[in-house]
Amino acid sequence: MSVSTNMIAEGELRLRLDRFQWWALAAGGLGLFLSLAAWSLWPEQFWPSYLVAYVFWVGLALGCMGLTMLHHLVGGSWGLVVRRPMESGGMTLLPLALLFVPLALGLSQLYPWARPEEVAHDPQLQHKSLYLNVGFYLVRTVGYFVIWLVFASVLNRLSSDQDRRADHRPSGKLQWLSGPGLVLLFLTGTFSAIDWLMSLEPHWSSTIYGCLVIVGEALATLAMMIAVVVFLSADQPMAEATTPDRLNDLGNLMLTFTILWAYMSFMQYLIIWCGNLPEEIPWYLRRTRGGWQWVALALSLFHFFLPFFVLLFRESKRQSRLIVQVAILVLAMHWVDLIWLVVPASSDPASPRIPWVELPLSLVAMLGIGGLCTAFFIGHLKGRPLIPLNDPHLNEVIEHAGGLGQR
Amino acid sequence: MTHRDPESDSAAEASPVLAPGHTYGTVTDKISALVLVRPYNWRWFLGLGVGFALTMMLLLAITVLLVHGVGIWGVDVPVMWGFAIVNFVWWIGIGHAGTLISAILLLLKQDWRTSINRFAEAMTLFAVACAGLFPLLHLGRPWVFYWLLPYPNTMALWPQWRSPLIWDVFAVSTYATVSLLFWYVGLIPDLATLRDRAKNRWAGYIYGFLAMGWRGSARHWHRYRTAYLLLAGLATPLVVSVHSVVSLDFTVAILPGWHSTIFPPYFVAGAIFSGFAMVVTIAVPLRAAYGLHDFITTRHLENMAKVMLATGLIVAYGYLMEAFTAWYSHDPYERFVQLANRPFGPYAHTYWMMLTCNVFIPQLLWFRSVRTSALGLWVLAFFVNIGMWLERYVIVITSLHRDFLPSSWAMYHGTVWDYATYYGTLGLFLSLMFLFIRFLPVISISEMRELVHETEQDQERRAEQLSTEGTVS
Amino acid sequence: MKAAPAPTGPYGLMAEFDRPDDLVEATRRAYEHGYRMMEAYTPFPVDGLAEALGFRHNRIGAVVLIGGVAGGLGGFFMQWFSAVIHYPVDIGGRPFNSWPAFIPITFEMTVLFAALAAVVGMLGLNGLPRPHHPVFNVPRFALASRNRFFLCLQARDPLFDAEGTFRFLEESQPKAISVVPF
Amino acid sequence: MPQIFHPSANTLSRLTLFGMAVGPLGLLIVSYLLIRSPYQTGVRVIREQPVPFSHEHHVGGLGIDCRYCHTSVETSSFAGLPPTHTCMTCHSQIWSTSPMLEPVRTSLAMKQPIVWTRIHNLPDFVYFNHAIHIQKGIGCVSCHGRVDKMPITWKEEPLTMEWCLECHRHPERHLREKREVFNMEWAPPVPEQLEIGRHLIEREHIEVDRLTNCSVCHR
Repeated sequence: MSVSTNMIAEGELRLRLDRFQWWALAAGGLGLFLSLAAWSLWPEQFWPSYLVAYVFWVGLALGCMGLTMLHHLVGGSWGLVVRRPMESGGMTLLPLALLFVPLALGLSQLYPWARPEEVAHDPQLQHKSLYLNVGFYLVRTVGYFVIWLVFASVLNRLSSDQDRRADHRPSGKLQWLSGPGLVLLFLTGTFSAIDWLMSLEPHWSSTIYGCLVIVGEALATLAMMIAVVVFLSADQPMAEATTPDRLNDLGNLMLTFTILWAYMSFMQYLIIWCGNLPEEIPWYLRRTRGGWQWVALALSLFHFFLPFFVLLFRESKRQSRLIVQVAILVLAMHWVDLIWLVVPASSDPASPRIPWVELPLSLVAMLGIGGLCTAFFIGHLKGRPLIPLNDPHLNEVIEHAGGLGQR
Repeated sequence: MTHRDPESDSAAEASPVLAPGHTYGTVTDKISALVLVRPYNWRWFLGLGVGFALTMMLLLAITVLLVHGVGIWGVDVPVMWGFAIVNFVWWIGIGHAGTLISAILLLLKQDWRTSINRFAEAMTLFAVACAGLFPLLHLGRPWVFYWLLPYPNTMALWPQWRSPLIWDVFAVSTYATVSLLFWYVGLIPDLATLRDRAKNRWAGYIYGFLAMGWRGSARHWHRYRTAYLLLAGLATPLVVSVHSVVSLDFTVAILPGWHSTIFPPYFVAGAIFSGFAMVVTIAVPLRAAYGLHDFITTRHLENMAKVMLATGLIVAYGYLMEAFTAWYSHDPYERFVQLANRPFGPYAHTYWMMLTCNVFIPQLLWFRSVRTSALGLWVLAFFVNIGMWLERYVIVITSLHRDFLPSSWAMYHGTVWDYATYYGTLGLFLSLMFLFIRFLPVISISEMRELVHETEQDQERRAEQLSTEGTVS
Repeated sequence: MKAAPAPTGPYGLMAEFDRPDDLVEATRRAYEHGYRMMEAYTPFPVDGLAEALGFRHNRIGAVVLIGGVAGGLGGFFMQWFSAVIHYPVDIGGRPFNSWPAFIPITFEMTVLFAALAAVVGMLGLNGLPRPHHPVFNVPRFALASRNRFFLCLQARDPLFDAEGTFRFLEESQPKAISVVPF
Repeated sequence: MPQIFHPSANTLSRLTLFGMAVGPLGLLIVSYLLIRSPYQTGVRVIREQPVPFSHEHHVGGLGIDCRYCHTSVETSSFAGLPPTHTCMTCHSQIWSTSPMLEPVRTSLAMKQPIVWTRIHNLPDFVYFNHAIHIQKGIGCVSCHGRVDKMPITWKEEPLTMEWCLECHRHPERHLREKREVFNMEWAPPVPEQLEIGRHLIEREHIEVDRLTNCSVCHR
């Protein structure tokens, strides 16, 4: 692999990126416009859809940050090709922070604890109002974004610094920062999952919930990064950097997180199923009846079994076409997973139904937020070398790549 | 070749996984000499003697137990799970590091595993053996232990598959079997080395018998490597499943403080945490006593310290989530256990000691100077060992001694026999460890040779690259 | 298996090398020359050596897969049969087919049988245990588990003839060549 | 130290491994067979009694009804062993000097019941009730075998839990009309037994599902 070029997207790749960015921007604009229309027409059905799409894209941004810091800590050749896309992915938190503003308007539509008339009749919610109230919720959310944005920009700035320097001081700082950063990210990720998702059903709680959401986000991020890397590697300069070994490494990571996701999901289910307590089991009753059981089955088949069996085999991780198909499947199923987590929340556990009307709404919101984020992501990615040029581990990684395939 | 790379300022370069200057021959000779040449010395006898004496105490405690029943222990309503379960979970947890180090690090291609995997695996086996004793003894009638297994009996009865205690039987016995297989398969080439180098006729027979006629054929190595890698791939999820199942013993019960969904991952992390602490506890004196500084380098210590830091933080996250969710859920029972009884109840001192050992002290591992100091790390690992025992004590006792019915609240204390059994298993563990050190290679010889080979290749490649870069510029 | 040749002749010729690369090179040469009945012996797994011998696919993966599938299906069937068919007992109102509760043991049985299949398969396909083997008759072969690398061309190969093969081996410049007696 | 083993070691080591794999399996099979053999269950094992009482003679030969001696079998959990007086209703008249019956006469004189060696003995944790079995139509033969053909009484069935459950799971295979319960010779017309059994289950309100509940026998 040659490191002689400056690795900035040029030529054919640049053209493709420009085109994609334009389409994404157009899709985002259209999606947001339609979302606005949907909101005015069906406000109650719209907010859960918007929340699903919003958490999907925030999750990807957080996953990018987390995996970047993980790579700074443990190294490994897998991170080399995805570091820059991940850094840019972290920066999409900037538009996402703005996109939270409409959500803040719809809190009372989403959360039972934000509806004073409901709280008045519910002693449980009155007890919990110390934590679950609109003001504190917004303060916490602002706090998460401040922390995330500070970390995202520091990660980017130091990484860009490194490109221009011969010594490894920025890399050292990055490594130093990543330990505490990861701890902080894990905590804020957990609490944002509790605030945004778990409190949709304020009577229910599960200690693994934060972990479960974070693992799902990391898995989706890996899938997205595989798709991005394969997209980029169709042209120079990334074509040379993306070897089957790299895809293999990323595929292995995706396999690991697929297993972790299935493990945590199943453990939560098993414990609550065995316990069968009235304050816990309704959460699953809502999600395993009235059509939702088929969604749950689809999740276990296509969020776990199918990717698991495909990724189990070495050869399938080394073919870019196949692994991209798996990655897109995982991304789609992550979206279905979020729908499964969010949408049934407001239903009656005795007779939940799949509200099919929300499906197009959800697609519209996905398009709007996703288009905007993607456009921002590409814009950020275009301006920088696609590979961290002066990373101290770069040489090591290149050397290692030769030996990897033989094991 | 002693060519120094100009880029070699990263930590990985500064402390290699193998001290320079070793060849295939020297690693083979040095490690096999530990078994074949080194004469018995007083230190070894002293260690074995202490272990043996404690093992005798264990046998005494077990005999008394068999004669009198579990009444000699401190268990009684409402705390019917006392030391036996605490010790079981503690030992099983320790038993996690060995197979995990071997398997996961092999899959992750971490070459620093090579010099610690063998004795870590042995540690796993011995720890699982100690762990297995406790539930069996706790049965009350240990001699009918086979009732736990599904077999065609005249009562036409089957185990209760919905009970996590039966899951435990399968998980622990599978884990013991797979760990043994993994360990033994790893040992085969080394047993062949010992067979070929044995001076003593009987040693030759015994090692030769165990080596099964291994002759290092290329085709054999090919299948061997695949099988070993697949075993590692199987062992990794197995390790995770075993402690998850152990955690389900608690979570499936609907007791406050037990019925918590974070338990499986947090128990697994805790197990790795305590397991690595035990590896450090053994590795540091071992390398001092046998001069293994070349093989167990500072890099190993630092890496183990990093794993301990990471898993310790996950454990702390588990404590935090339990406490927060208790507060958040507003469940009065959960709140009482998590926010009143544990931190401020009659066992508060245990709880705070646990937090000190498991959460506060391990934060020192953020400092590189602590991570690279053998003595400092050893002391810290000791605290973790204690802390993880206390964690299980807190979980088991504080949830039981104040359950839903205040009229049956009571205190629990271990009796002399509880302590005798616990220290007895420590002795059993110690004895087995000392016997292992004496009779089997503590470091994988064949993998060490492979490491020498890879190191040489790396150096050659680096030298080549350097020379070509030189000509370009 | 063909019947062993007359016990009077040698088992084969064995060349000894210092470096793994030399052994791989010599093996490749022998294979290209047409030798098939041969085996290389090393103190640790050497990359590319089995391939140089013309050995590419081992069947361990398939064996393990079969073992795992058998263990998993068997494990679930055992629980399902005993809890649903043979002695259904109502415990705490849970369904007879409590499949979530059956998963842990199903998983353990999958791993157990796959692991047993891996070890038994590895030993079986390798023809182990075999404590006695003609190659051990060469005294220097003890170094095969230390720091030497051996290539043994067997007498049952049609191309084998004591002198010609000896000369052929010499061309690879081994450290030593020894006759392997039966 | 090469070649330390004789060629026979190859066979030996393989046999050892084979033994390690097959040995436990063999042990399992042996114990399975042993535990169901008369050695463990006592089926058809002759036990010495103080008086060699022959059911063959009394039931088969003389045609005495079961209930003549086992008086409480229809109403109580315990079938009842006859007091010495019952024996004496006849044996004060016939065989009154037979040395074989000496223990019976002693028992009467000393007012001490005869101590029989028990043949059918269930563990204390099993609750068994004769009455319900008789009332619902389980023939004596089903559990005790052809007592009318036993010169000295033996156990015909193993009385293991497995054996009990076989009938509790499928009572239709063994039920008979109440009038035939004490009939030693009644054998079901083979193809119709299941039909008869199902009919009786319905008529007698036997809830088969609950017959295998733990608390039916373990109270």
